[in-house]
Amino acid sequence: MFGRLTWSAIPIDQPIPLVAGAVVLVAILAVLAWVVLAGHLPYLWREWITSVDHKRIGVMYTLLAMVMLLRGFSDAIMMRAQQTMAFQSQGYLPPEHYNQIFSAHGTIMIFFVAMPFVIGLMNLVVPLQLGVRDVAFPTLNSVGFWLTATGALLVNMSLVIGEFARTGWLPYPPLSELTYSPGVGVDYYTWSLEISGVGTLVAGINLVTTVLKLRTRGMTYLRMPMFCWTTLASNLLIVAAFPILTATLAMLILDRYFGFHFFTNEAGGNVMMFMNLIWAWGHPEVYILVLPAFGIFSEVVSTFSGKPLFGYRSMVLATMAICIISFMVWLHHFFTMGAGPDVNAIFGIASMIIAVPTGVKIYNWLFTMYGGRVRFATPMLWAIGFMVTFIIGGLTGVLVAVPPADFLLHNSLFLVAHFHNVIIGGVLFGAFAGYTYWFPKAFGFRLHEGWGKAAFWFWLIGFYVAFMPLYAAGLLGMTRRMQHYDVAAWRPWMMVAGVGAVLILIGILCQIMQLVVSIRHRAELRDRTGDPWDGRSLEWATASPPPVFNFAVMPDVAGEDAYWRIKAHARAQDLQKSGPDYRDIEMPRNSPTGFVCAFFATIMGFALIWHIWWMVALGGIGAFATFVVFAWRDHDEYVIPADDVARIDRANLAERRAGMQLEAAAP
Amino acid sequence: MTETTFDHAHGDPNRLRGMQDVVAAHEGPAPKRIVTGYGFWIFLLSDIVMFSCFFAAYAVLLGNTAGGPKGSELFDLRNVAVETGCLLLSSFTCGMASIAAKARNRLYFQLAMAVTCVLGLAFLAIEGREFAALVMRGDGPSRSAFLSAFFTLVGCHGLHVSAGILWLLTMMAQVFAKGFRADIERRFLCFALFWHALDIIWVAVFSVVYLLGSAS
Amino acid sequence: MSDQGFEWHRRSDLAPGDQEQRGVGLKLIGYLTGLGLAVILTATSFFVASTDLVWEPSIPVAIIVLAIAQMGVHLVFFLHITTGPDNTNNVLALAFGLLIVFLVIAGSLWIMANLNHNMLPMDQIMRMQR
Amino acid sequence: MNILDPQGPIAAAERTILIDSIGIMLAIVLPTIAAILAFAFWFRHSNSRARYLPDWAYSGRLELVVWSIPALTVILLGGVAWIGSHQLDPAQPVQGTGPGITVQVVSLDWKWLFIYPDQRVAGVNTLTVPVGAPLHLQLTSASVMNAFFIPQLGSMIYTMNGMVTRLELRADEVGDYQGLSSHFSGDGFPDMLFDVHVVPQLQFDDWASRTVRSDQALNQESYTRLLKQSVPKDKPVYRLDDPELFQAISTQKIAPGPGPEQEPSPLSRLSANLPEPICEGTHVR
Ligand code: HEA
Ligand code: HEA
Ligand code: CUA
Ligand SMILES: [Cu+2]
Repeated sequence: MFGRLTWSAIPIDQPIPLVAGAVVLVAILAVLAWVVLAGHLPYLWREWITSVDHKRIGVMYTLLAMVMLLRGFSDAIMMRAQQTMAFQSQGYLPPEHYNQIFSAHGTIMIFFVAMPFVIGLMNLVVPLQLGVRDVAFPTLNSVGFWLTATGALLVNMSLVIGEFARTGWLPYPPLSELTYSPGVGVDYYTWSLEISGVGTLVAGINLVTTVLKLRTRGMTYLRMPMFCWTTLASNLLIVAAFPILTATLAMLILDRYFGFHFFTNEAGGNVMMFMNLIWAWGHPEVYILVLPAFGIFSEVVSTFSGKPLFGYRSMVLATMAICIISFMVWLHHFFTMGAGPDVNAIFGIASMIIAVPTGVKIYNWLFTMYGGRVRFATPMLWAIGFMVTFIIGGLTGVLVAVPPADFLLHNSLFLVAHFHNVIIGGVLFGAFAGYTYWFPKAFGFRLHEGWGKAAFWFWLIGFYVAFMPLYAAGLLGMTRRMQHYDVAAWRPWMMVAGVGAVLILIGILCQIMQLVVSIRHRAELRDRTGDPWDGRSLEWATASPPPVFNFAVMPDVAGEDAYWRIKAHARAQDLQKSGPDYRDIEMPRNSPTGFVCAFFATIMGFALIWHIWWMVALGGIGAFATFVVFAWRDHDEYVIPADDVARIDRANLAERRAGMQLEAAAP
Repeated sequence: MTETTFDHAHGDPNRLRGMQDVVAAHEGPAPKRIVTGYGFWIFLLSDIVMFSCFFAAYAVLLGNTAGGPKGSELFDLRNVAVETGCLLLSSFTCGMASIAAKARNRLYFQLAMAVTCVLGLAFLAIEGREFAALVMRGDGPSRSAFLSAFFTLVGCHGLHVSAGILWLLTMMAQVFAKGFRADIERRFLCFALFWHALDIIWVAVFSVVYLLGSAS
Repeated sequence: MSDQGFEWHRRSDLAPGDQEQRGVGLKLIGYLTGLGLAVILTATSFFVASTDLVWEPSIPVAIIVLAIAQMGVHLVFFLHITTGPDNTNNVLALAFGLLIVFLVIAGSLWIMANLNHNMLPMDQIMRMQR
Repeated sequence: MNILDPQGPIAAAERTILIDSIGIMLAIVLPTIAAILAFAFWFRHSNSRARYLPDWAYSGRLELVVWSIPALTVILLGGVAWIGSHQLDPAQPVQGTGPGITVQVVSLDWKWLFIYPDQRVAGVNTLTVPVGAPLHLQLTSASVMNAFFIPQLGSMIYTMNGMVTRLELRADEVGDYQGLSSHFSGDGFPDMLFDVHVVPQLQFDDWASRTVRSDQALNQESYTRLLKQSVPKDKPVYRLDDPELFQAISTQKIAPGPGPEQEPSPLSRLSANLPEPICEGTHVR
């Protein structure tokens, strides 16, 4: 009846996951109860859960990322604590548990923190920057989000029901084959990634189409803000790379469920092919994450330097070059597998070549600051912190791209330090910069600067204290994924790294405080102008938060830095006073399709993991029925009459003009 | 904000020389038909990338028969020729349905779609029979890595065809119930793209898997 | 974003799969040509594979060339992909997709061949040397 | 285990490449970092002495510089990578005293088996080698993937079932070193440490001839015990009965390791406070 699922799947004897799971469960129930009792459920359902508005979906993606960030961080701090303790002893985590933790940490951080964070920001901002009303496929957008959430839910379920994979964030066979991992852990991994992978693919298709086909009048390719370009590149990578992940995991699933022999030790399976295919996805994946961050920094650096981006065309070229070259380097993750020297050298050199366009970007940001008026608001601090930190991570990346050096450093803590250096210093700092920068646009009030700066400094210093020791430990020969160790020389470095993690924790607490304080003081932090940073692109040309339709009248664009020009123009001619010609606006209707799909996907995923076949069928039929019902509906749009548009827009304009005058009065 | 400011474009330092008309005149968001079709096109490309992994796996595992049968001992080219004929003709009839849809002719549309459906089902039937025969003989996918790759690649194409037929039936029902409305026409455009793309993938399948497989 | 007032000549691009406005007859001829070419190419492929008229070692090459030709025929006559300016985006996307397909397949085959060659168990190496 | 303290030519060359590469990159990375901080500081909003160039966004000459600096660095490094990859190809023989010795390495769950086919001896988790002699290593795995790594001798390499990777090393100083597995392989992974004894040739010969008379034999039976998942407490040595054992393992004539014994869920075994849960398997005596 319930397949492999029995009571023994609940880890009664393991206090840590059980308590953690219970706390999360109670928290969720409490929030749900509050929502229902306070009567917020209809509001949530109408305005968020069924929403197809790209801004709402963007916010939900980001929220998901932040919640998962806390989970990923608790894993991280447990690992750091274990490694400070487990010198010549077992520490407090047995290997079964430690191995689950680093696997879950990597998986969650990459798929459910970094990915949703950047996708959320792209969703929120790109249509605004392009001057349009929504993404290309609003309903699909919601489906994509909810499928991602399904994946995250499944991963977290493994905390209390069963176990998670103990095979690392990329489950190398044959360890991940049924023979060596008979439990449900790997199945949790594969199914949550297959499901959320579909969601990611949908988001990718959506954003590529949005950038290529939905730009406002006059927004030619070479006038798009840099963030739109990096969004395009990143999503092209998603569209091209995620199917590889899907196919590779499908092969692993076939091996595990139906006795196929793709990667088994038996019957001619070939484990090297897994590594080959998974990295053909995995390497582009890291650029999927970092390219949007590059875009965010381009916006931030130019805005806070009060100058256009230096070398815009070089930037575009560099972005597209990274997009293509990132598909030609994947072998650098397995130099030590024993390929011939020609192969190793060619892939090594190809990897280094990526340093050229990346370097160009760094120098262009540098020259953007040259001759500028640099304001050190929080987003700019993140940007400068990023530039310095990322260069160091890039340097070590290029170092491990030299095959003979990698023969010593592969799988060492040096490598772990490399990728945290680029991921935290690049992706996460970028996400935080974008979060602070666009927060007022999404919610209509700014984040508290003091707490933001405190968070920045704790993060920056904490990062160096936590990860520089790992470089040292790596040079001392320490490999990754060590549940315990006996080498005395490593110990001091582990202790220091532990302190670093605590500093980062303080940084995170500052961020949480920042959010709390900002919400409580939202009246003072209110952004009335819609343009709190003196921005340059179109998202600042509308109210904060923007109306559903974003722009009452779609803007015309006459060059780069569209809003900057409009502002310059408006100041000269006071153009904004002339009443525009308002028309009816057609907007997509909200739809529960995404949520319902994800509901059935969750059932199906769970049932597949536990081999509950009748439930699989139930989920499958439900999902199909949802599609048919969705396909059958007649009206997926509603019209906002011109009068309403005019009313809303005039109110917004009046408010914004008042805000601007206030600002002009108080310099 | 509404006045057209194209004249400013001439001062745009980033304008590419010699490409003024491409760069300076962007007309704004594309109409829905183009947006939908393009989005679906991107999806198809990603689907093809997925197939490329299965092809790569097949090529790599081709020799890993673990003592089991090789391709040349398994494949019946006559069968494959018939399958190919079915799919090719169905691509053609699908094209006929497109013409009928443009001409707003429901009868011909339904007729062409029905023929497409029958041809697709015939294809699936032949493939199903081939698979069943192999499994009966003990040469199922768990026999060897080579057979795993074979069943996965060909089976994945078969699954796509099955999904295509479900979609086809839905399209027929929708046109029957609602006629050629703009949104239904868009869906049909996507369906036609999908069906033709399956045929293209089949060309690769029969060439690489069957023809090359039985040659080696 | 609506379809109303959508005029074909005004846009500088087309949806993939769409043709410019043409009569039913012309379209029919297009599909028929495609079908004819595809049938010829398919038949040739099968023929090449199953006779020994063609020089043996060149058979795989011939089959692959024929397959590529046939995919081209499908793209042009069934999917109406052209090199016209109204198809730029469609062709660019296609080119990107094909580049990735090429990189994945060629890269994998190259890497795997190299690895397999370097890692044969001892006795297989000896068998090869014999 | 310090990789900056190499004890053989391979590790020494790799360390040199490592340090040189860092040097080359620092030469342009440090000025870049300095420039970032300097520009940010000098052009701060409150500095009225700094020039403000609100429209300065393009300079052909700078653009050229910006592309060529990293490009030149990469060309230099690329040369290093190309030559280094070829000279330090793990399968590339190293020179040394004498013809050298062949060691066949098998990674098991969770221990290392070293087979000396010519000396007809074998050992678990100890690798004894003569100083200065070329070491011809052939490596395979009896179950999941691992990576063989002696940090002070250089070049790690994967071990995989059904495949044989090759590694050529040399140890130049007598002494005791540590080796480990540097690719995660399951619960007992951190215990896959092994001792490396680099001894004078005479002492090696002596060790080999003593061991070959050992009353413990490595044969089908004792190998089957090794195949089971366990972490050995001690480091036994054997006389080798069957010199073809390695071939049999690497060509899968002997079935790979069986994996965990408990079916199907290892959860029953999970218990937070068990001191060393993984050491309960069979111990090699
Ligand atoms: C966002 C994520 C991200 C980014 C941006 C990068 C960027 C790079 N990475 Fe990294 N990498 C990872 C995430 C990332 N990586 C992860 C997660 C892993 C490990 C996965 C695992 O095993 O679990 C990994 C592993 C990894 C390996 C495998 C090592 C091993 O397993 O042994 C290699 C090897 O080549 C590598 C190389 C590079 C290179 C060359 C870059 C380059 O793009 C860096 C380019 C940037 C610069 C160089 C700095 C700026 C440039 C200048 C200032 C110009 C001048 C400088 C020079 C010319 C040097 N990375
Ligand atoms: C996006 C990717 C990402 C991120 C951000 C991190 C962040 C961190 N990681 Fe890790 N890590 C990986 C990806 C990532 N990691 C991967 C892929 C692996 C490999 C796994 C494997 O071996 O298979 C790994 C492995 C790994 C190890 C190696 C384990 C081992 O090999 O033995 C360690 C060890 O300490 C570690 C530590 C940390 C620490 C201390 C952080 C810290 O920086 C913690 C960061 C904390 C947060 C990110 C929380 C942030 C902020 C908030 C919650 C604020 C939210 C609120 C508001 C904004 C209002 N990580
Ligand atoms: Cu992996 Cu040989
Ligand atoms: Cu990489």
